[in-house]
Amino acid sequence: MITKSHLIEWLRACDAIYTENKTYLTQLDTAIGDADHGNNMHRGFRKVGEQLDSLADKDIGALLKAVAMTLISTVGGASGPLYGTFFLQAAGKASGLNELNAAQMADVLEAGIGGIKMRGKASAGDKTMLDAFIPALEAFRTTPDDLQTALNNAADAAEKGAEDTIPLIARKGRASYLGERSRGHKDPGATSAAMMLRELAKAAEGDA
Amino acid sequence: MITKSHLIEWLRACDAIYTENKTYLTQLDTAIGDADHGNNMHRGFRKVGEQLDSLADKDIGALLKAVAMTLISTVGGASGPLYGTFFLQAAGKASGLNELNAAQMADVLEAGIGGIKMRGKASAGDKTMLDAFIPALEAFRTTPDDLQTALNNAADAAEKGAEDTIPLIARKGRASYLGERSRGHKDPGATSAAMMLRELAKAAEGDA
Amino acid sequence: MKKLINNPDDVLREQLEGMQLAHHDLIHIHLDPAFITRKEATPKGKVALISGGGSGHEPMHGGFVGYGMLDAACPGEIFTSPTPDQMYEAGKAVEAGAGILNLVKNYTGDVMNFEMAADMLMADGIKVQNLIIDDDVAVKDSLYTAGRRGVGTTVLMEKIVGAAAEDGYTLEQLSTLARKVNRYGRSMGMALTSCITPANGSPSFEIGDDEMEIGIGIHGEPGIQREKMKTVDEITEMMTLGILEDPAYHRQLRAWSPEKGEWIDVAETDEPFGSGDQVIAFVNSMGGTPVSELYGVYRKMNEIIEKKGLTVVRNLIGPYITSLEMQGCSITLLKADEEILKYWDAPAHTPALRKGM
Amino acid sequence: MKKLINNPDDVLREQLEGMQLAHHDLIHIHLDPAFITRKEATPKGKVALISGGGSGHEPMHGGFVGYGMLDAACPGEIFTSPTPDQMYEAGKAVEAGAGILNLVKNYTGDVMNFEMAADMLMADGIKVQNLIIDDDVAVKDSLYTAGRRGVGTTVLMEKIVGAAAEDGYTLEQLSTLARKVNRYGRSMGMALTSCITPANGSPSFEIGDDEMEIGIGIHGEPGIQREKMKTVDEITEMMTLGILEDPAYHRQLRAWSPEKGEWIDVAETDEPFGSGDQVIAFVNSMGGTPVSELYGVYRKMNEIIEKKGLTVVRNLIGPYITSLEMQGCSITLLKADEEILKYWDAPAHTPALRKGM
Ligand SMILES: Nc1ncnc2c1ncn2[C@@H]1O[C@H](COP(=O)(O)OP(=O)(O)O)[C@@H](O)[C@H]1O
Ligand SMILES: Nc1ncnc2c1ncn2[C@@H]1O[C@H](COP(=O)(O)OP(=O)(O)O)[C@@H](O)[C@H]1O
Ligand SMILES: [Mg+2]
Ligand SMILES: [Mg+2]
Ligand SMILES: [Mg+2]
Ligand SMILES: [Mg+2]
Repeated sequence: MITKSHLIEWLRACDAIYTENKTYLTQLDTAIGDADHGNNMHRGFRKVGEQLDSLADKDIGALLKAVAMTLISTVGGASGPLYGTFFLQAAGKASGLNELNAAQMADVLEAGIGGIKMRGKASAGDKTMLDAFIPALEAFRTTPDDLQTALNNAADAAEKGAEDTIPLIARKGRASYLGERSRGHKDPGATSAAMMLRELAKAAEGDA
Repeated sequence: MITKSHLIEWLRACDAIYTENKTYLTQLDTAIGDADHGNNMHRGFRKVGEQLDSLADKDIGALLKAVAMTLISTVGGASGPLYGTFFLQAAGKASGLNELNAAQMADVLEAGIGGIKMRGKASAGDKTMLDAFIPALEAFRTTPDDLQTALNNAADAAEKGAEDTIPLIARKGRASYLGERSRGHKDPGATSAAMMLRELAKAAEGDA
Repeated sequence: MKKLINNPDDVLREQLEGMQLAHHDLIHIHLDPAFITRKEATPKGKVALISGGGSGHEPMHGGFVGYGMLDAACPGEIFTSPTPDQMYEAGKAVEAGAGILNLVKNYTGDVMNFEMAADMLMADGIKVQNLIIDDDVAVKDSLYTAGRRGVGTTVLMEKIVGAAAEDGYTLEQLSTLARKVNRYGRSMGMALTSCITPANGSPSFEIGDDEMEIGIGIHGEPGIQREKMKTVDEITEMMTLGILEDPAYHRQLRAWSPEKGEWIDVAETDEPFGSGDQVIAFVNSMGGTPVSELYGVYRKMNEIIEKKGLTVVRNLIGPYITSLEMQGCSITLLKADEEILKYWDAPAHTPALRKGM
Repeated sequence: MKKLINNPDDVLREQLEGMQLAHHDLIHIHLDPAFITRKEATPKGKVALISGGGSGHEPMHGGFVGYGMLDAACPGEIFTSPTPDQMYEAGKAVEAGAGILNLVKNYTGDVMNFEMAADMLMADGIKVQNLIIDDDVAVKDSLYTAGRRGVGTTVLMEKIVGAAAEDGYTLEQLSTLARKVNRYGRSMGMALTSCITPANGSPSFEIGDDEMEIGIGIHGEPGIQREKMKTVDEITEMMTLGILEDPAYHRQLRAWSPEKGEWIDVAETDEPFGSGDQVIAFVNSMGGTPVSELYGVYRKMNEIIEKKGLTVVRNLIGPYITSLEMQGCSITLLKADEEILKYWDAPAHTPALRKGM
């Protein structure tokens, strides 16, 4: 089971990982975007990190909704509404819950990813964060054994998905303006998504 | 005797020497001015050069006056009115003449230099073109023997005078804004003045 | 990075504070969330016109808040779309019973954030329409990209639509005019240098001493194509012909359907420019190019336009939609009919654009 | 060198041609010799106001020709004073029976060329007065230098004196006002980068990535002092205090004495600024610094001024007196009395400055 404190640890780890990778993600966005993705993610999750202590009493739905609202109002750019909607839709599947089993976790992920698709109208292969999220969800759902393994497989799939964006030509977001010139670069949003899922798998391993 | 054709050759040589030294003089002006002295001299004497053929029939006074008007209307900056006034005042001493003996030459030079002093209100040691002209006139006047030697001595004195501007602090013109920072650089106007006098000495050596 | 700034984290707030101090006779700046409104309240019954986007394009948009142009502007972080709460608060502050028209440049982030803000405002019972501006001919197809970017036409749009709002246009009339301006306007830009965001401290792209980027946007991103440096006549020809010879452009743009109560895609098609057209010409500096060079561009642009049988009837020249200190320029041509000229010529009084008052 | 230009020799002419095409509703540009006049003739009996100087400072001066400001401007080569024939022809073109006031920035070349032009015009029986502007506090003494340079006050002067000329001031009244504006105005500038003239193709000085020049003029020349880069607050404090704490400044300025019929030196003394003073504040970009950074400067400047007990009552912010594409800024403060404010607020319509019409 994934508990609320697992998720709080996860969000704290996201804050740390985006602080650490701020420059890296921005560099990726320099190559095919406008050089702000790391700054955006850092700004958003820094704010989330600051609020976590005050969210300890809430259920998972309320926690994820609060994260959504914070991301929406601090990240900006394309990733702000996208990650914001991810958390908002995920929250809807977790309202009232204080822990999540594998099936619930899958529903939460699926709802969140559905939110990204709805908001951004992108599909697999467009060289976006969906290229990390979609294979991750697929891997999670098709892992028969336990939750932890499923999360690990999801994180692996997301990282591979992010790597696999390198040869793609972007068809959504800013990178799409570069056409052929977008080839040969890793998508920043897919990279930040893979980091998020890896941190989730790691957080789930801890005590709860 | 210096004839009108000597002077026409001289002005042609000035055109050539400022074309050749355009970059050098501008570099001197980059260090302590606004990086245009070579361009200004080149622009002015290029125009003079173009007009020389049409001036062949005039007397020396009219020739120098035409040069003055051309310099005044093409050089601009500080050096335009200064060299323009030099030629204008010099012309006044040569009106109606078709050749100049040593005494006349001295008067012409003195009148021209007086024009520069009147127009620019500078004195010896202010790190200006006068620091080439003043010692040149002095050398010319104190050379007892022939005109050619006097011109050579004047050119030597002008070159030395220009060199001697290096340690000076500028007190007139743009370089004066630099105060102590103007030390250690050769004055562009003194350098162009020394070139002008050297070309005069060389032109006088030729057939007439 | 050499800039006139303090701590990079404080740049936006401090610059907004300076702007407030400088223009307190015209505008009022709210922080947290950040938005800029006119000093005077929106007159009852006037449609509120709002725009916004990432910062770093000054004077756009904040410099265009004031009589005859915007009612509010929402500045995001530098080169990052603003967040919906900014547009929500700005909307609530300036709406005056006749609804809100949001002018949104076509970037994924801007479109989505303004859409979320519109949803929030509509939930409060306020009428809202989002008009997407997509005028950058450097982006060729719309099927395999996020569509054309919104660039220079935005400035002309804010002037023209702003004056029409002042003149009592309803939200529907104003949207119709704004859609026309968007269909009639086309732009193309180029860069000689990159630019540096305070947060990053290094150039957004590297470029050689003999190279330029053609078809840039306004976010310091590289362009569609890199070329060897050329003369201003050659560069201007490339841009002007790029605009004039661009064929009809079809695309779907997001808009709110009040009938269906949902966001729909609306088909739009530009007609290309043609001989006999009158145009407003806008020659823009990307920030670091001085106005003297823009006159060199204007000279050649005018020659080409006239050779093609069009006439420039109005113009705007200067740094109005910039990318920080980037050197380079853009050209925008807007086909001008009577309605557009009437509102172009109407008075305006904003920090960055003033005419007739 | 990367610039939007063709052949360096043609830059000036081509840019003037572009300016003519762009602003033919306001100005008329003459070439050979080069000068810019208003489209409409000077009204009979109005003093003609003329300025000029090297090019490369655009929009100054040509951009300030028009109603409420200059009657004519004479652009020299880039960073080189114009020649007397330009001012002579311009003067003859715009003089309308009430004489000419030439606004001359204090550079040896400008002063001498304008003096020669005045002599030529006076020989034709036209009344002329030359007003020398010398407001740059970075130049400390006047005995051992060519005196303070004319910088930012020039822009404010052209606006204020231009409006007074429109209002019917005689040549004598106008000269008196202009002398006051010069005594009341002080400026200081700084550079982050050098600039490149098309003729030279390389920077006018080399400067490190962590250095700046303090006390620059407007001709791409190095400043009075080189320092390590600092924050905008520190830089602004240095400049603002440099202006506010500058003691009384005594100097002799050239002027034509109609009584004596010759050029004489007239003693002028500034009084320093003091608590209670009202000022017009002008924060200027050297060309390559975007307006956003100027707001950062404005913020700190305003704070310091208020702390000293002065009040900023009007302001001007943007690139108005530039050095090509140089990055950096200057601050000008002008003590404002009733007469100065009246004419600052008066309408103007020129290519680069417009208000009230
Ligand atoms: N339509 C879309 N759907 C899903 N993800 C998208 C879309 N557009 C952009 N993205 C993601 O957003 C990332 C860029 O985010 P960010 O740099 O923060 O925003 P912006 O592009 O506005 O600067 C891209 O790398 C991509 O993964
Ligand atoms: N008052 C003056 N009297 C004599 N010569 C001067 C004076 N001021 C400047 N100069 C000379 O002019 C030269 C600079 O000329 P130039 O660069 O063409 O003009 P500007 O200084 O206007 O750019 C200086 O090197 C100096 O020799
Ligand atoms: Mg980005
Ligand atoms: Mg010089
Ligand atoms: Mg962005
Ligand atoms: Mg000069």
